[in-house]
Amino acid sequence: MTDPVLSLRGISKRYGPLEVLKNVSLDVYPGEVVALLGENGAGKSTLSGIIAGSRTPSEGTMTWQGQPYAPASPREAIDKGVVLIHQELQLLPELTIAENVFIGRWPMKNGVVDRAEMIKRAQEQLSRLNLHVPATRKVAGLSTANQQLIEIAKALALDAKLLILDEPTAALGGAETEALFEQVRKLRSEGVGIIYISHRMEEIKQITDRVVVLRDGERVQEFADSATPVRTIVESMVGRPLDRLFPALPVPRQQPVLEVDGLTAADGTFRDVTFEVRAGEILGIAGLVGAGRTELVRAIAGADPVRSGTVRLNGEGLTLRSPADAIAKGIVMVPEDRKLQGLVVSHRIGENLVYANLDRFGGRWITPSMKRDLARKAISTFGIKGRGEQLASDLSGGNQQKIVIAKWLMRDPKVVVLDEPTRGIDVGARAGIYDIIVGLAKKGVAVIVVSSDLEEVLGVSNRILVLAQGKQAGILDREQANDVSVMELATI
Amino acid sequence: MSALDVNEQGRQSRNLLGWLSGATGPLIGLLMLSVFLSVATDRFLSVRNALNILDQITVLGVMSVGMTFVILIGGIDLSVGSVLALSMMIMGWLGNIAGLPMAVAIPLALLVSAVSGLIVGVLVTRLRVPAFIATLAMMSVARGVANMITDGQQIVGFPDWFTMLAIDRHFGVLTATVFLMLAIVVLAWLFLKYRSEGRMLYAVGGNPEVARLAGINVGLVTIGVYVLCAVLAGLAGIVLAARLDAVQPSSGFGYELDTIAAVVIGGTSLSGGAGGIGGTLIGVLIIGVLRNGLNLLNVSPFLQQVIIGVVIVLAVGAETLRRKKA
Amino acid sequence: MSALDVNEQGRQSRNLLGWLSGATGPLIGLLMLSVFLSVATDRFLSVRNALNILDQITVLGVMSVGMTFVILIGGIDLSVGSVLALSMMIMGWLGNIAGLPMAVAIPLALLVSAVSGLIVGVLVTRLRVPAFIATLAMMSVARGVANMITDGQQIVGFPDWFTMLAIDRHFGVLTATVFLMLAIVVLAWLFLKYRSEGRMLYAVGGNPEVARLAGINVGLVTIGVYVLCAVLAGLAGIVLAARLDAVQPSSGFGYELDTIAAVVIGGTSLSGGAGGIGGTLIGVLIIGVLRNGLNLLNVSPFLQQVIIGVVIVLAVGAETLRRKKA
Amino acid sequence: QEVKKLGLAVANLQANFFNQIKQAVEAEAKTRGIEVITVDAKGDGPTQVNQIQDLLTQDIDALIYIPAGAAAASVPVKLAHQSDVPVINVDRNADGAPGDTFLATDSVASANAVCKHIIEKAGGKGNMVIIHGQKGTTPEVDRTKGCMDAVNANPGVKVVAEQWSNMWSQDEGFQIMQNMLQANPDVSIVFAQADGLALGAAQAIKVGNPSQKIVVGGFDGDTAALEALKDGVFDVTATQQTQKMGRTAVDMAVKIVAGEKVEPVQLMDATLTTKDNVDGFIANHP
Ligand SMILES: Nc1ncnc2c1ncn2[C@@H]1O[C@H](COP(=O)(O)OP(=O)(O)OP(=O)(O)O)[C@@H](O)[C@H]1O
Ligand SMILES: Nc1ncnc2c1ncn2[C@@H]1O[C@H](COP(=O)(O)OP(=O)(O)OP(=O)(O)O)[C@@H](O)[C@H]1O
Ligand SMILES: O[C@@H]1[C@H](O)[C@H](O)CO[C@H]1O
Ligand SMILES: [Mg+2]
Ligand SMILES: [Mg+2]
Repeated sequence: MTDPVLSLRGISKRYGPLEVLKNVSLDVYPGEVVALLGENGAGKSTLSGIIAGSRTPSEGTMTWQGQPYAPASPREAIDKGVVLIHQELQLLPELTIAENVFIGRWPMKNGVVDRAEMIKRAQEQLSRLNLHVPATRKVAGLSTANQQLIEIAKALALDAKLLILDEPTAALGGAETEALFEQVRKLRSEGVGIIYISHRMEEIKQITDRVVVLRDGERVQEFADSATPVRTIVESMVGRPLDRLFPALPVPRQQPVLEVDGLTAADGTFRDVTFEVRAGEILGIAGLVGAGRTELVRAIAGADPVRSGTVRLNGEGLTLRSPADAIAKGIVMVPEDRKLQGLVVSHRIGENLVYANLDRFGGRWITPSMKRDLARKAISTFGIKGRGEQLASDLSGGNQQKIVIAKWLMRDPKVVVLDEPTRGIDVGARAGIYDIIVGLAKKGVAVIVVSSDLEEVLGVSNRILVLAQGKQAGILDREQANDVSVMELATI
Repeated sequence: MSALDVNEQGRQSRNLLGWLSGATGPLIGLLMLSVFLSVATDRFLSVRNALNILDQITVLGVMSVGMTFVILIGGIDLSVGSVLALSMMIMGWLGNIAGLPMAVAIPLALLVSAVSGLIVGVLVTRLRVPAFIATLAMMSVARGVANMITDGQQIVGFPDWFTMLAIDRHFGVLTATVFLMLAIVVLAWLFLKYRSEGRMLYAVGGNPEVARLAGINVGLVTIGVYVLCAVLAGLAGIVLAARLDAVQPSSGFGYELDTIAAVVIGGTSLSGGAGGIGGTLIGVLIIGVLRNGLNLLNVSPFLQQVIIGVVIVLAVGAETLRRKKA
Repeated sequence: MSALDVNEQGRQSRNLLGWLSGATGPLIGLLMLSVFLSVATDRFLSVRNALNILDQITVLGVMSVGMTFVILIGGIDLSVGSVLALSMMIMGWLGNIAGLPMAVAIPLALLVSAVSGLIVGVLVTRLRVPAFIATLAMMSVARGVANMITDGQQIVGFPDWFTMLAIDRHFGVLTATVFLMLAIVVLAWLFLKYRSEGRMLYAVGGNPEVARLAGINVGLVTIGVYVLCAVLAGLAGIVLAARLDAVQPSSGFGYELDTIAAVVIGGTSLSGGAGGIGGTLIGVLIIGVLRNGLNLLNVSPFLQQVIIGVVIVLAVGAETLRRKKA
Repeated sequence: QEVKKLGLAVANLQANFFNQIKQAVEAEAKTRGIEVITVDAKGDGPTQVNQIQDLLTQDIDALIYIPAGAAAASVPVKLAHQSDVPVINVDRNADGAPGDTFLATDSVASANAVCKHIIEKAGGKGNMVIIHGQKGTTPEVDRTKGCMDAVNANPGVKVVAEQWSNMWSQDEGFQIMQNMLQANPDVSIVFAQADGLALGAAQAIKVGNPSQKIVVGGFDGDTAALEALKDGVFDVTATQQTQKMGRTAVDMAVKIVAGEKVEPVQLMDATLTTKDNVDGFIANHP
C-alpha cells in the first residue's frame, strides 16, 4: 500500500480537567474513505478540528505526507490541502453564495476580486451537487439543506488532498445525499483521502471503506470491512449490547385531537393540507427537502401565519396568532434547529426549562428551589446527562435535544410536534428519544414527527403524510408505508 | 463521568458569586480602588464621604437600573439623558409656571416620560427601527421639546419639602432620594431574579426567536422595558431637580454614555441575555468612587479624564483575564 | 426542484440596487427631503448651496468612512470625536508652538491617531474588552490628553496655505478638503467592494468564527480597522483645523453619535457584516441636507432638534416598510 | 482665622476666560502659600454639585465658585454655608442664594460699549445677529441687556436672528454663524457674547465669503482672541480683568475668613479693545 497522507500518533486533548481525546492514533491513505464513528461527545469533531488546524492538541504528533504537521491556524491547514466541512454551518448569510464558496480565497485579477470568475466557478460547484440556485443570491433565507450543500460546495472548491466531512448529511434528504456521495466517490477515485463522520449507519456501508470507532475519546475498535453488521459497529460505539432502535407503537385511540383542514401558508409554501391526528397517534410527515414540512408544522404551532384553512383541537376551532396562543391551547413544538430555535444555548439548563413554563409561574416568585425541582424532574424523567446549573451549550447534542423536548413535556401538552427530532444525534441517544415519543403516544398525546430520515419516519409513525412541493401528496398507513411508496409520493 | 464531575464542581464554586453574573472582575476592581483611596487619602474612608458618594450616584443609579433592563433584552437606550431633561422641564413648568401642585406635576412628568418610552418601544417592535436609531431620534426630539417648553430657560426654586428630599438625612443617614434609589435597585434585583416577567428579559435577550417560540410575547416585553427605562430616566430627572432646586433643558447631556458604561462595566453584556442589577450597582459605584476619589486626591481635571478611561478598561479587562486563567 | 428554484430566484431582482445594500429607503428619504426643500425654499437648489453642503459634511464624511469599516466588522468606535481633538491639538502644538513645519506636524498627528486606534484594537482583540468599553475609555483618555497639551487652551492661526485648503475653490468648485473627502469615499468604496481585504471585513462582521475557520486573520483585520478609523478621525481633525483656522481640545465633542448615526441611517447594520459606503454617503447627506435645509427654512434651533429626530426615524423606518411590502 | 486650603470650582475649563481666572487664582494663592484644589464641571451643573461636595469633604476654608449651569447655581452655596465655608462667586451669581461676595465684570455697561462700537462701524444701520452665551447665566443676561440698549437706540439696526450656545466655544460660534448666514445672507453686524464665539463666527464668515462687509464684536479679551484682533480677524472686544478677578477672589477669601466685612457685589470694568489699543493688553493682561 502507499504511504498514508495523514498520520496521527497519540493525540490527546484536554479542556481543563476534562479529557476529550485520549491517545488517539489514526492513518488515512489516499483514495480511501474512513468512517469515524462514535456517540455524541465521543470526540469526533474535536479530532477533526485538530486535523484542520482550528484546535490544537494537548499531546501527540501528526504527520502530513511524511512531514511533521502542526497547523497553527485553519489557514495553514487549508493551504496544505486539509479541508474540513464543519458539523455546524459556517456560512455568512448576508453574503452571496459565490462569496461564501470562496470565502477568504476569492479569485483575484489585477489586485481585485474577480467577480465574474468567482460566480462562474461557484455555479460550477453548485451544479456538481445538483443545486440549481443562482450563485449571486444571498445565503440568508436558503433552507438548511441548501445551506449544507453550499457548505459542501465550499469544500469541493478547494483543492483538497484530505477531506473531512463532519455529519454532512444530517440536514440532507435522500436525493441530496446521493449527489454528495457521487462527489465523494469521484474524489476518492482521484486519490483524495476522506474522513467521513455520520450518525446514519446505513450510509456507512454505502460510502466508506473502513470504520474507526471512538468511545469517550478513545479509539476502541477498527473494522477493516465496512460490510460489518451495523449492530456490531453500534455495540462497539455504545459499549453495550443494544436491543432495538424503535419501540413498539401503541394503538391510537379513536377520538381525533388535532384536525387540520385546507391549511395554506401565508406565503404559499404549503397549500391546502388536510389531516387529523388522533389521541395516542404518531403522524409522520415526510417529503423532499424544501417540500414545506417545516413551514406546515410551524404554522400549526402558531409560529408562522396562514392564509386560509382551519385548525381544530378537540373539536374547538383555534385562531393561532403566535406560539403563545398555541402553547396556551396545548400545542407545543420542538423546532428543527435546537441551537437557534430550541434553546438559549448560553443559558443554564434550569433556565431553559423555566422559559417554556413562565406562564405557569405567572404572578408568583420563582425561587431557586422551584427551578431545581423542575430541572431534577426533567433530568430524571428523560435520562438527561447533565445538571440543572450547567450551560445548555455544554451538553452533547442528544442531551440538548432531550432538554428541548423536556421543557415542553413538563406542561402536559395535548399535541406535540417534533421537527427533525434526531438530527445529528447518535444511535444510542436516538433510541432514547424514540422511547420518549412513543411514551407520549401511550399517554394519549397526539404526536407529529417531521423527519428527513426515512427509516425514522417509517419506524415511529402510525401513519405518514407525504408533502411534495407544498402539496399534500397522500397519507400512507403504516402497513402500506415503505421507502418506495413514500418516495413515489414525495417525487410526484 | 468522573472527569466531568470535577469540572462541574469547579464551575459550581464560581457560582457562589453568581448574583454578580460576570462582575467579579469589576468587584475586585472596586475593592482595590477603595483600598487604594483609603490609604492614599484620609478623607475617603469616612461615613460622611460614603454618604456623599451615595448622594452623588443617585441619578446615575436610578437611570442605570432602567438601562440594565434595556441592555439585558439586547437593546440600547440613548435617549435617557434627554428624557431626564424633558421630565424635569415638564415638572418644572407644571409646578412653577402652570402652578399645579408638585404632587400632580411629578406624576404627569413621569407619564410624559412613559410616553416617550412607549414611542421608542413601538418604533423598535413594529417599525423594526434599530434601537440605536430609535433612541437616538428620541434623544434629539425629547431634547428639542424640553427646550421648547421654556424656550431654553431654566426654572429655579421649588417648594422646600421637595428640595429637602435630596438634602435631609433621615435618621441622620439617608436622604429620601438615596433611599429611593436603593429601593429601586433592590426591587429591580428581586424582579429580575425571581419574577417570571424578569426571567423573560433574559430569554428575550438570550435569543428572541427561542423566546417567541417558547410563548413569550417578545414585542410586549420589549415595549414594557423601554417604557420602564424611560420612566426611570424621568424619575432621575425629578431626583436631579430636587438636588439642584432647579431645572434646565440642557440637563443630562451625555448621561446616556455614563449610564451605558455603568451597566457594561458591571458585566451586563451588550448583546443581551447576560448580566444583572448586582453588577450594575458595582459599575455605578466604580464610576462614583472613582470621580469622588480623584477629586479627593486633588488630581487635575484633565488628568482625571485620562485616569477614568484607564480604570474603566482595567476593571473590564480584569474580568477577561480572570476568566482566561480560570 | 423547480418550485424551489422559483422561490430562490425571487430574491435576485432586489439585488439590482445592491450597491446600496439596504439603503434604498434612506435614498428615497434623501430624495424626498431634497425635493421638499427645493420647493419650500428658493435658496436650496443652487450650485452655491450644494457646495456649501459639501463643505459642511466634510468632517462628518471623513469620519463616517472609518466608522463604516468599524461597524461592518461588528464593532463600534466612540472615541472618534476625542481622537479628532487629540489629532488637532498635536498638530497645532507641533506646528504653532514647537514650530515644526505643518508638513511634519500633520503626519505626526496622524501617527498619534493611529497609535490610539492600535491601542483600541489590541484591547479589543487581546484583552477581549468590548469595543464599546475600549473606545469609551479611549474617548476619555484622548480627550484628557488633548486638554493637557495646552492646559485646555485653544491655538489660533495657521499658515495661509493651510486654511485655504478649506476655503479656496479649485476650478471654482471644490475645496481641497472636499476633494479629499470625496477621494476617501471613492477609495473606500472600491476597497470594500473589490479588494479581498475589503471583503474580509464583511466575513469578520458576518461571523468572526466562520471567518477564522476560513483562514482569515480576524485579530489583524480588527486591529487594522480600528487603526484606520482612528487615522481617518485624526484626518478629520486636520480638516476641521483648516476650516476653523484654530484648534481647541473641546472640538468634536459628541461627534461619535453623529458619525454612528450617519452610518446606521445609511443601512449598515450595527451587528456587522452588512452595509457599505454607498449607504453611509447617503446617511451623511441626509444629516447634512437636513441641517442645511432647516437653517434655510429658518426653523428655530429647538424645533430643529425635534425635526431631525423625526426625519432620522422616518428615513430608517421607510427601509423596513419597503422591505415588508416587497 | 486663616485660609490654608481653597476650593476652586470652575464651570468649564474649555473656555479661555475661566482658564485665565483659574491660572490667576492658582498663581495668587501660591504667592500667599495657600493650597488650591481645582475641579472642572465641564459645563454640567450636577457634576459641579458633586464636586463641591467633594471639596467640602476636604475641609476647605473658602470656596471660589464659578457656577456651571444657569440653574443649580444656588445649591453649592447652600451646601458650603451649611459647612460654614464662605463662598466667593465669580462671574455668575444665583438670585436665591448669592455668595458672600460676587466678583464680575460690569457686563451691562461693557456690552453696551461693544454694541455701540460695532453699530457705529457698520454705519448705524443694518441687519444684526446675536450669538448668546449659555442661556440664563449672569453674563448672558447682562450682556444681552447692555447690547439691546445700544440696538434700541439705533432704529436703523434690526436684530434678525439670535441663538444661544452652551459652552461659549469657538466650535459653536462657527456652527451658529454658518447657520445664520444661510438663513440671513444679508447680515452686516454680529455681536458674539464671548470671544470664542466671535472667533468662530469670524471664521464662518471667512469661509462663507459673503459679498458685504460684516462687523464682528466679541467679549472677554481671550489670549488667542487678542492676537486675532490685532490681525483684523474681528473688530472689537471688551477685555475683562481676569488676572485681577483671580487675585481679588483669593483676597476676598482671606478677608472673609478673617472676619472682615466685604461688599456683596464688586463689579469691574472691561475695557473696550480694538486694533488700536490691543498691544497693551497682549503684553500685559489685566
Ligand atoms: N471548548 C470546549 N470546552 C470544553 N469541553 C468541550 C469543548 N469542546 C468540546 N468539548 C467537549 O468535548 C467532548 C467531545 O466533543 P465533540 O464535539 O468532539 O464530540 P462529537 O464526537 O463530535 O459529538 P457529536 O456526535 O455530538 O458531534 C464533548 O464532551 C464536549 O462537551
Ligand atoms: N428562513 C427562510 N426564509 C425564507 N425561505 C425559507 C426559509 N427557510 C426555508 N425557506 C424556504 O421555504 C421552502 C420550504 O422549506 P422547509 O424548510 O419547509 O422545507 P422542509 O420540507 O422542512 O425541508 P428541510 O428539511 O430543509 O427543513 C424552501 O423553498 C426553503 O428554501
Ligand atoms: O463671562 C464669561 C466669559 O464670557 C466666558 O467666555 C464664558 O463664560 C462667561 O460667563
Ligand atoms: Mg461532532
Ligand atoms: Mg424542515
